[in-house]
Amino acid sequence: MTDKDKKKAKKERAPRAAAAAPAAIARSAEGYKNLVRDLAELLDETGLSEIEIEHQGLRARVSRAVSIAAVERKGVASASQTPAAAATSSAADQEIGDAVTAPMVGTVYLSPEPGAKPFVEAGMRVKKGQTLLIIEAMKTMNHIPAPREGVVEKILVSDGAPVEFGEPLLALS
Amino acid sequence: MTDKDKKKAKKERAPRAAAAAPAAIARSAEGYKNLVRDLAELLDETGLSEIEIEHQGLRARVSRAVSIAAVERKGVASASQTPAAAATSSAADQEIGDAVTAPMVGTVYLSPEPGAKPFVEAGMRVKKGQTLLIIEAMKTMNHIPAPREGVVEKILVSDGAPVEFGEPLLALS
Amino acid sequence: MFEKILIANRGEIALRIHRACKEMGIATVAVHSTADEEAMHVRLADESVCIGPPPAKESYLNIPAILAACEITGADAVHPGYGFLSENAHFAEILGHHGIRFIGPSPEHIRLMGDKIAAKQIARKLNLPLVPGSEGAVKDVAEALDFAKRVNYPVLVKAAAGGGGRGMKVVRRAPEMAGAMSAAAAEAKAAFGDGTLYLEKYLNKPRHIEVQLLGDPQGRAIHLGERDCSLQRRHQKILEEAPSPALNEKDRERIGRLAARAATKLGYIGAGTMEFLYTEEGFFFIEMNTRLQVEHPVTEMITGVNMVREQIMIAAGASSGIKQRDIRQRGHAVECRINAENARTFLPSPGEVRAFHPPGGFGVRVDSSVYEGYRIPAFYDSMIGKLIIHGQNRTECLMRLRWALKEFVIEGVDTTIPLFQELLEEADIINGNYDIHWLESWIAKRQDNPQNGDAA
Amino acid sequence: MFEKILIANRGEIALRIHRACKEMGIATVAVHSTADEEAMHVRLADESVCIGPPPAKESYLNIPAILAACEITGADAVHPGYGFLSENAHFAEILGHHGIRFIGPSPEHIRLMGDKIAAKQIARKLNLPLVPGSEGAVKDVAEALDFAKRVNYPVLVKAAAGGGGRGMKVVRRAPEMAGAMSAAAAEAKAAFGDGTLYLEKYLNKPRHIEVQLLGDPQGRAIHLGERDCSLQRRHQKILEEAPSPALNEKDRERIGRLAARAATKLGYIGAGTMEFLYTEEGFFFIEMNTRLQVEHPVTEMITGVNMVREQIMIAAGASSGIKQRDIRQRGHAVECRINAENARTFLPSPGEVRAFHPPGGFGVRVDSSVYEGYRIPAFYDSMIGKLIIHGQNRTECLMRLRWALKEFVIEGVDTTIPLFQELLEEADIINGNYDIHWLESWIAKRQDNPQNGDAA
Repeated sequence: MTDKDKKKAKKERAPRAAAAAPAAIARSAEGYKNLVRDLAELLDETGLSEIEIEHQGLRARVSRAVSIAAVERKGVASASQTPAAAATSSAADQEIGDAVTAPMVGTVYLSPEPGAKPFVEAGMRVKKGQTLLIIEAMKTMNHIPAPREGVVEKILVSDGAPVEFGEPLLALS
Repeated sequence: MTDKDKKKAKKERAPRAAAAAPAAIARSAEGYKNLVRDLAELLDETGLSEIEIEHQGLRARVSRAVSIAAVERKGVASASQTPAAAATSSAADQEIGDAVTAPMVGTVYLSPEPGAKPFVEAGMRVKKGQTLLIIEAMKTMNHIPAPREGVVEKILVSDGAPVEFGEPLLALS
Repeated sequence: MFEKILIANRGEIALRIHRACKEMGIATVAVHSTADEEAMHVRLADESVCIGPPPAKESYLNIPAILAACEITGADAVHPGYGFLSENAHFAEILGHHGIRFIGPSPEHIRLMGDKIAAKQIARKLNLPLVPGSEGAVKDVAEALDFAKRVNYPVLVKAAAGGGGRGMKVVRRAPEMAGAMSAAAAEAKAAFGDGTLYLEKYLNKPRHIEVQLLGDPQGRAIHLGERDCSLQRRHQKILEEAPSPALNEKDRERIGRLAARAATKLGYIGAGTMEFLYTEEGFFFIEMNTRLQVEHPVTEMITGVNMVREQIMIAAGASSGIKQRDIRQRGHAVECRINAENARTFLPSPGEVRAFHPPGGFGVRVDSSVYEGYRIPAFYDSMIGKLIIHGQNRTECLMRLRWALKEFVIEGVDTTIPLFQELLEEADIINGNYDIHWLESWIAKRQDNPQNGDAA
Repeated sequence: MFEKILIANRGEIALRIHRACKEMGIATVAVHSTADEEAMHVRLADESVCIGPPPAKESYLNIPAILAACEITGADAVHPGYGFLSENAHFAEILGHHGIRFIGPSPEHIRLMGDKIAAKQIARKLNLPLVPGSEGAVKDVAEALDFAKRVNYPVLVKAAAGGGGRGMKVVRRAPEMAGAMSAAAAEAKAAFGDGTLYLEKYLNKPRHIEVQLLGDPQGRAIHLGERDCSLQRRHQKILEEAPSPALNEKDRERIGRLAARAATKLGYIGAGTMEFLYTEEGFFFIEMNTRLQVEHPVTEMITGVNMVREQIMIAAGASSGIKQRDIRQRGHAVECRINAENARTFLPSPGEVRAFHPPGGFGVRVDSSVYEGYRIPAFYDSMIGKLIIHGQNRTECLMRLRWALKEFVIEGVDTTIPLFQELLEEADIINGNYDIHWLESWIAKRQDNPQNGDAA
């Protein structure tokens, strides 16, 4: 979903960009790559065409010839009003370490029936194969099992929310 | 004329890219190559057009020209067949240090009348205001005067050739 | 037929002419200023010649340079497009002297219609309706009342020496006449030292309706229906449509036939447009344009007739072969002029086009010479393209226009696209209920109330 | 009318449907695989739902996923486009069970026409001309000669158990019959263990002519003229045009009326196409497609009818209101399928589109979902757009096509644009003188003679 990704990208950008203290970066072999990626994101965020940073012996400059995907921006504007998108954006906003994603399109139910206790809650340890939640599609209740043993870190969807294929459902640590 | 500029632009690009191989980098034989490869990949990944990194005496800059002018290439193909273009391309190919350019569209004549001696020849010293050649437009013979004193380095157009506005006629040193 | 046509223009119309030539197997020469070296039509033309520096008077209006370009390229005809030299009788004449065909009407017709007073006299002779006016000065209130009675109120009292609205009064009923006249005379006397007055019928909320004409080499003219160009800002048309939402079939037929008959009597050869003001009381001739109009595509879309091709055919002396009975209108068309201007302030916005993605699909036509990476020069007018939409009817046309505007991407410069998006939200536009003053008063209202437009 | 339509397709047709919906004030839902997240119609649609991974059978052919997407978005109708689920009777049926309208004909009609043998039986009942064949096996040479005499030579001797051309012989004159039959029988016996033969009329150089039909909710069908789709490579249409350069007015009228009458008898509701082979001896029904065709725009261009709108109207039970007498053809239209393929090797060329500049102007329509920066996925078919040209006549149309192809810029991937440029140099194409075998034999000749094509 375009808007979702878009939002994700934007949200991610801020903290990462803030963390872009150049000195720390050069330490690791991969350091400059992350720096460049951060700067690239900053370019997007700020609309600049070039950024140059120099700090404690490290200097980096990135620039971008101008944007192509203008259609994108227009598309995003309209797509951002979609109900499906709205319903799922809260989940999408955060970084998912190890998320269980929706294997199908449908409506999520967190408990076996209305008013019942949810299948799982944050902090709960689950076994492999244990039902995490239900996705209803075509009047069929599909039990979504835990792919492995672990602890539920966070539930990323709300009861009754529509989900699309590949959407993060919950984080399992 | 489009193709002319294009050629010039291309010529410039090559040396710049070559100069971007920072001699100081070579800590290990393959080291900077890998760095450049990594940066090239980062360019792709991030969509940047240029990255410059300097760290502990090592500086690297990579850039990639974007493919803007698609129309251009097509246009060039047709434009290069034009008589006017063909007539002037030999002159246009070289850098003109201090050229006298055509102040009008028309047909060039190097001598006052057919068979007569040319007004000027390469190596000849001319005075300011002295006729260099004639441009015929609308059945009128327009004498083109030397803008200043100098020596004719080279005549850049041939007798009877069509010229457009701004086209280099001869080089004056 | 011509072998090679020199296009003495720039921008979208130069490209439009180039394309028409290519369809007819005719070679093209683009002439251009140094500012237009990278223009699309220059790139696409078979040959191109730089004719001068950026200022139009040294390039696109430079007759000797254009003639010289004809000479060195061997072009046998010149298409002047619109603007620049398109209504320059002198240019048409000189070309003729050099044996080069001017693609347009005769110099005589250009000259005649270029003189607005002579044009009105001719129009009267041709039985075209004019805004009724008193024959010369009015002596007294009685004469004025007489005139007003004849042409119906409201009437306009105008200073013979006047200008700029001074010495001008609208009289809506007979009792106002005496007061208005003495006030106007006093004003005129003070401003111009001359209190002479004359009267004209006052047109309350006129629409701008123009009729597209084509006169064949035998001097038989046909009409291709009307265009409604009432949406104007500072006398610049912004959006044009055909057919006019204000005319019924009878009026449409009547004004078309009237204009075509007048053009035939005139012996007019080539494409031309008669412009009228239209109110409930009828049509009133304003002027005749002796060239292709910017808005010709709306006529092309509903009639299927290729206007530029017809111009070229006629200039070559070939009969276009189209008869009045062949002209059948299909559907509705709207043209939006896409200007590189801020949609709210109308400040020009030259510069590099950083992204360009025109809409496509059924009923969508984009005439534009812009491409990604193109730099819009600051030397010329700000129109960078036209979005022309065709639909089976006016509603489909406007609905289609709405998504086409939304899909149209131009980045790097401001454009008037948001203006059209705003306009399409207005009930008056949707209902076709506008006159020549509508747009300016809407803009004035919008400026007083800036937050209204922010959504667009 | 529907409130919200789910578009169960991708690429240019998804965009085409989206645009038609927007014109009708209908909200759109784009469903897409993970490979199409960046697709233009996904960006433009009011809502979008990712329904699965890239392989079509897990996404665009995934009926449960599409149904679930309808449920979560509340779409009240599904437009299937062409390909994918567009001729899947089961899908149409399931949608019906869920109270969602399938924009297409009834499941029964889809099923009937999907079974090629049943379709031919129905066609025979509907008096549609079929390729004449012997009723079952032929016993002996005498019977075969009898058949051939009845249908005219040449005839085709075919093995009843056959396939792949084995046991198949063309008989052009009576004296060849006995020899051909014994040879074919021997071959068939050797290959399939069964020497049974049957006969069919052999069509020498047939053209592919198809008739566009629209059946209204009351079951009255009209035809919108024919399309000539003879230019094919491996049974894939490459270029289509309307009207066919091979038909005269009488034949055109006849086949159109025949097809429309058959569709009416069938009670067919929605858009459909009857495909025929055409030779000098007449039309021969092949099959009926119960969906929108890729090449529907050529019909739209000459008739002015918005096919997708009509489909939606009919599916909603609204009468489109178009009568046969309203259908008037204007001019000529050609469609070129722009595939991301090498124009010589036809190898697919997925990847990033680095420049995209479609041609514009009068008579030019581009239906494409591509934009600069878009990545063409490798999972689906290679068609990335269609260039549709309309002209006052076939000559103008082809001349216009020529410059439009030249102005069309797509960089980063190979496209078939150069193929069309080459084709437009061929006298047979210019003259409309081609049949369904022409393109393949031209390609074969070109490959034998590679330097010929290098200029293109």
